Amino acid sequence: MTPRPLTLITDNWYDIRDLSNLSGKIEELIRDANGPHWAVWVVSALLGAIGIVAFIGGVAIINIWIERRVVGRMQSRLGPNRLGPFGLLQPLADAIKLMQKEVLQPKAADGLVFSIAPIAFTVPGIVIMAVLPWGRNMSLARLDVGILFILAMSSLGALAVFTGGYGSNNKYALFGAMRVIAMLVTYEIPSVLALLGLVLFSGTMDLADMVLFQEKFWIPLVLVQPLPFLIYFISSSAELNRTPADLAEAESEIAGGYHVEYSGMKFGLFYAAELINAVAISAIIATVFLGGWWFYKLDELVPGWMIFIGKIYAVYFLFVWTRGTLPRFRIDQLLAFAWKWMTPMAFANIIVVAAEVLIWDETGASAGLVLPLYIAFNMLFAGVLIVAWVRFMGPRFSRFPDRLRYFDRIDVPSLPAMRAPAPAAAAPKSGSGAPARSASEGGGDLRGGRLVGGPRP
Amino acid sequence: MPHAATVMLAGATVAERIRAAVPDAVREVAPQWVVLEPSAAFEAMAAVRDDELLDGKYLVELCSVDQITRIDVVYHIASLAQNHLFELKVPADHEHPEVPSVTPLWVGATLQEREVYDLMGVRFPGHPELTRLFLWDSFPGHPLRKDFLALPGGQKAGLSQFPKQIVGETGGEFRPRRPGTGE
Amino acid sequence: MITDTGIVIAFYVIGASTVVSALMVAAVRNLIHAVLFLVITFTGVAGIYIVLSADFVAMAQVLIYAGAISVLLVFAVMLTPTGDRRNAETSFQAPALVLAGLLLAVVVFVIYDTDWRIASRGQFTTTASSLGRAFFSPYVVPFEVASVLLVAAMVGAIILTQDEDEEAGHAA
Amino acid sequence: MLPEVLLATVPLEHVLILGAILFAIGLYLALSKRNAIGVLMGIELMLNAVNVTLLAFSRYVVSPRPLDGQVFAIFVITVAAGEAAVALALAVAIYRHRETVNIDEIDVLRW
Amino acid sequence: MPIKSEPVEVNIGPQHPSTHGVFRMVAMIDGERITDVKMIVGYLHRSMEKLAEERTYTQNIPFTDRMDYLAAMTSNLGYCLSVEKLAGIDVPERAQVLRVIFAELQRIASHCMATGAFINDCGAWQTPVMYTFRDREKVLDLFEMTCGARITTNYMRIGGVAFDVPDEFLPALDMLINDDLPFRFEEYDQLLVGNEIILMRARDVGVVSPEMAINASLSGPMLRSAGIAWDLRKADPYSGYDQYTFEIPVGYNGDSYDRMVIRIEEMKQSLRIIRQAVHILPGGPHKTEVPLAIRPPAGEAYSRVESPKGEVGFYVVSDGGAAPYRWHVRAPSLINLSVLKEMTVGQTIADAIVTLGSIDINVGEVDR
Repeated sequence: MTPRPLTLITDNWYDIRDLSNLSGKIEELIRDANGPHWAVWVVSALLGAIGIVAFIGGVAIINIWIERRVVGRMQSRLGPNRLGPFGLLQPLADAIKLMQKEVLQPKAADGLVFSIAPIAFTVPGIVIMAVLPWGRNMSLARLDVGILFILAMSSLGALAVFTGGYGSNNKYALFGAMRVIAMLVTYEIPSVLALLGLVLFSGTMDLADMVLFQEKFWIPLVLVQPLPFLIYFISSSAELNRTPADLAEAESEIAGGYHVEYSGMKFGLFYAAELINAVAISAIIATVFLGGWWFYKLDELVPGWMIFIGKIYAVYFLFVWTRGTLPRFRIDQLLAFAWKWMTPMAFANIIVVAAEVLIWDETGASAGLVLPLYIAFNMLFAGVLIVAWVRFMGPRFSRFPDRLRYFDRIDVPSLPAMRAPAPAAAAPKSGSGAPARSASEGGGDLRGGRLVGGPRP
Repeated sequence: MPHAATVMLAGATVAERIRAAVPDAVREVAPQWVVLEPSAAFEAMAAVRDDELLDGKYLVELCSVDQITRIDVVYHIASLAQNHLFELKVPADHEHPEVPSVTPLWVGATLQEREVYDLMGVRFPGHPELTRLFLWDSFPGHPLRKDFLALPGGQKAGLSQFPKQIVGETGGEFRPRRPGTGE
Repeated sequence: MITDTGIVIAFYVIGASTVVSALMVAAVRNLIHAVLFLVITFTGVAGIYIVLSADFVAMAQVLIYAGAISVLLVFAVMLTPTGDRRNAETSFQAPALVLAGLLLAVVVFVIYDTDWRIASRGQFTTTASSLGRAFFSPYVVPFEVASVLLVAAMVGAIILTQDEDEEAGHAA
Repeated sequence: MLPEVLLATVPLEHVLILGAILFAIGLYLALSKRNAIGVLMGIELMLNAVNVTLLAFSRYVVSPRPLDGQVFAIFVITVAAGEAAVALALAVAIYRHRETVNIDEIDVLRW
Repeated sequence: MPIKSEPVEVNIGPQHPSTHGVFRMVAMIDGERITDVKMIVGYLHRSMEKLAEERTYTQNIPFTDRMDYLAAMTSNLGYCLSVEKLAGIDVPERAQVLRVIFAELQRIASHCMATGAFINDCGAWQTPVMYTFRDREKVLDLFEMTCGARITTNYMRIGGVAFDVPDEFLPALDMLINDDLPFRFEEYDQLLVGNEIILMRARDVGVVSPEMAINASLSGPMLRSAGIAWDLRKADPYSGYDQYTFEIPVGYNGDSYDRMVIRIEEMKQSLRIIRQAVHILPGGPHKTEVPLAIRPPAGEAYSRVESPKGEVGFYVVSDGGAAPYRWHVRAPSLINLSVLKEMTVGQTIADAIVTLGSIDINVGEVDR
């Protein structure tokens, strides 16, 4: 490990900048007490797991508060500020409310599947956290196939959503589940290709190595690869069911989507899972695009994992920002957007990145010369592609001039008298399609001087 | 050229245009409106709509007035191009009012005719789906009629004083009981 | 140095759970439950790959089988009539059982009969890059042929499931 | 990834037996299920069993290029994915023409 | 033989987050497409026309607030104009100008509500509604300052207006229409009119052809979006509208997007009118003395006003008594719904919700 010149606190166990020292110290203790070989593994795994679960627990609560406050501020209102200072106890109140609510299960629902769905939906979000590098050598599992592991886990989410929709035996829920699966599977392809571009450029799939790559070349990958950042951000916001793609629980259309039948803590778990997945995805973006714990030597002074959490919440703010402002896509527009724009852009991007890496390796040029050149080219390339898409492939509204016409007096064009759609001229007295509301249906009448029965079809 | 302000056409001019198209359609001409024969009402309406002078392509409004002896269905028709407005009335019998539906001529009339049927009880043969618009089907009677729930002495009934009604005896159509007339 | 009991325990636990969930796929009555148990089997098999230290293949397995093929199966079950969703057996059940048993017996005998030349291999870690290099050194041609096969499969699947009107649309 | 000397503890035979069991279950599924999708599930299971044995050999047996087993396993996975797509498309197409997906009733070759 | 998907009946409303009030739409859908739409109204029916026959002319004014409760002022104005026409009462100059000011302020408030709710139906998480309601609050504060009520204002009387404006009204109005609202409407233009997602969601959704618009007697933004330049303030100038110069925004192809942009433009035109009105506000009485139980001569009158929803008409028949013999209201929201079926059949549910939002109905007016 390279020696770090600017170390204020020497490398012993209470150096909080890198908690691996702590676990290293504990391993030493076990070896001194010559415990069994596997005990070291178990202890370090437990330490990492406890760290992650604590982070997840804290995040699930804090994010509810952050999201409601930030979206509130965007809508020029205050957001929760009644419970506790600045409304900090509001998420706690929500959690308690959800816990004491009765968990209903529809009678004909598929019990086993119905209760497994929220758990299966939460697992990917938590498991992804294990692979992320929180500090220089502080990552629970330094998998050699880190990014592939992330993709595999996030692809499990689609199935969990289906089990939720199918299990609750409700027409709307199944409707929502089918929509969401179509969307998730469609948006998996652009996100895989976008990350492939990054793997190509940094030459490794291990996330910790990627951060070291960015530290070595002293540049966050978002500058070098702007297009994959855009593609991954949009496709992950679709995968997380967040506006502008929150088709699943589009209240104005089908009410509630796949978690319409859930109540009590099961719904709470679905809600928390959404937040945890959002944090997991923003953690991935922070690691891969913004250079996780590294920030131009800042990680000497400030603990690496604090920088990392700062970056996570920077990306998370982006998600909340889009949620607060953008209206929702329609399902077919969303899928067309994925197939017609995102996937071809991702393919084009991979080709360009491959060419760049090839040039870099063949010429063996120094990074100082090559990287700025690549940054400029990639930015230009992204801009050209976007403009080209908007001009040619995007929804064409050219035939409707946007500005309105203004008249200072009435002007009605003389139009031919329109033949209304001729209903059956000699329709029988009670109208052709006599609806089911015939008088014989009975119902409200003037019994006992009280008007009985409200308006009914 | 459209008039500066909407002109209310006089009954005479409208009547003269209608007689030109459908001779025996006009029953009576008043300064502000024209009363049509119910039998020839539909042809007169069609003529009014397609006449180049009257150009009644825009049905402003359709409602009904209960004149005790008869029920008038009032049509306000306008021409947006020439910015003028005129009024036609079609009288109908008070007990079994029936006026031909104008939905084949104006689509806008569908909901308004259903409202008139619902509140006044005027039947409109030719209407695609003549059912009640606001009230539920088994609501007895049509509230806007003057004789609806009339109490002794002809004083109009407030909605809260409902006389007792024996279910089943009068079948679906609830006939308000008039004490003293025995039925 | 005593070997890693952790890994050995892991192997037997994951192996047992995989076999049990595979049996459940056959035994459970509802087809959707069968698909879900199949997904559990796939992830179990991925666990075994990790124990055999084939990380890349394990991740590929989870991504492709548990992520994509299971969704494919679920869609297929949803599209077909609900009447057929009972996980019923055909009349050929008993002979199938006997056949499978016989085959199992033969294979087990073969396993114990031949003497495998076990390589006394110590550290065996495959990195994605070494696997990638192995892919391209002798197996470049199969790699390209596999991609052609995938494209053919995709086109075939789309054409097979086209509605009449869509076909008419294209034909016109 | 995990330091392990597996040799002495989990003999190759156990892994192969696991593969064989999975293969037998897959075969039973493929042969006995009434629903076409049940049969496809059986086939997928058999392919997985083959993969397990391949990786076991690549991990244990002496060979000049030990990674070939994994390469071959990945080829099997890609082929299985393609095959699953086409097979399910077939199942849906059959359903559309014959109103059923039961193997018993689809035994007439003429459409 | 395509994959059979049996049509599903979906109830949208009456307790649906995006219908505006208790309005119920039963849609038969096949997959995503709507095959048939049936409208069920009447949940808010108070039979005002029957009640009005038992109250004096002045007692009927509060009914008009509660019909279109988002545009109370314009309904008041319509009813007072028809009674004044029937009884031949002339209205002092100051009252006429005040009536124009308050009618236009009410138009701004109603259009704010309509635009916010429409974008909310497109799926934005209540953000635009918060902004448009903030601006609407400022207008309602002015109402509260003059007539004590924010929504059911009951401000206009037969022969003029109920109260004269307090002293602090004009400076507050001046500050609102010159320093505050113009910049807000610029914000709407930048945020909403150019927004690509709204363009994609609202373009070509709920299209009405000019012939169908006239034949179905639509009015207001529905008619103007179809390309017909018809506004009662220009066609039949009432209450002194002919002295003001303003323009009517007209759309091109009658889709939901045009209607939204027209409403935003109309708000700007209303600002122009209010500025001119404040400029020429004369002194003098705010009301002619009219007996409380006025008995107009026997006869009938029909007068109409351009309300934010369309043409509100009052057909009043009097038999010389203290109460109107027949009191009929032309409700633009109800008549604008007659094309709902033609607009939504064949589209998806999401589009049907957007179309309903763009028609901007007010169930109080539909059911009366």
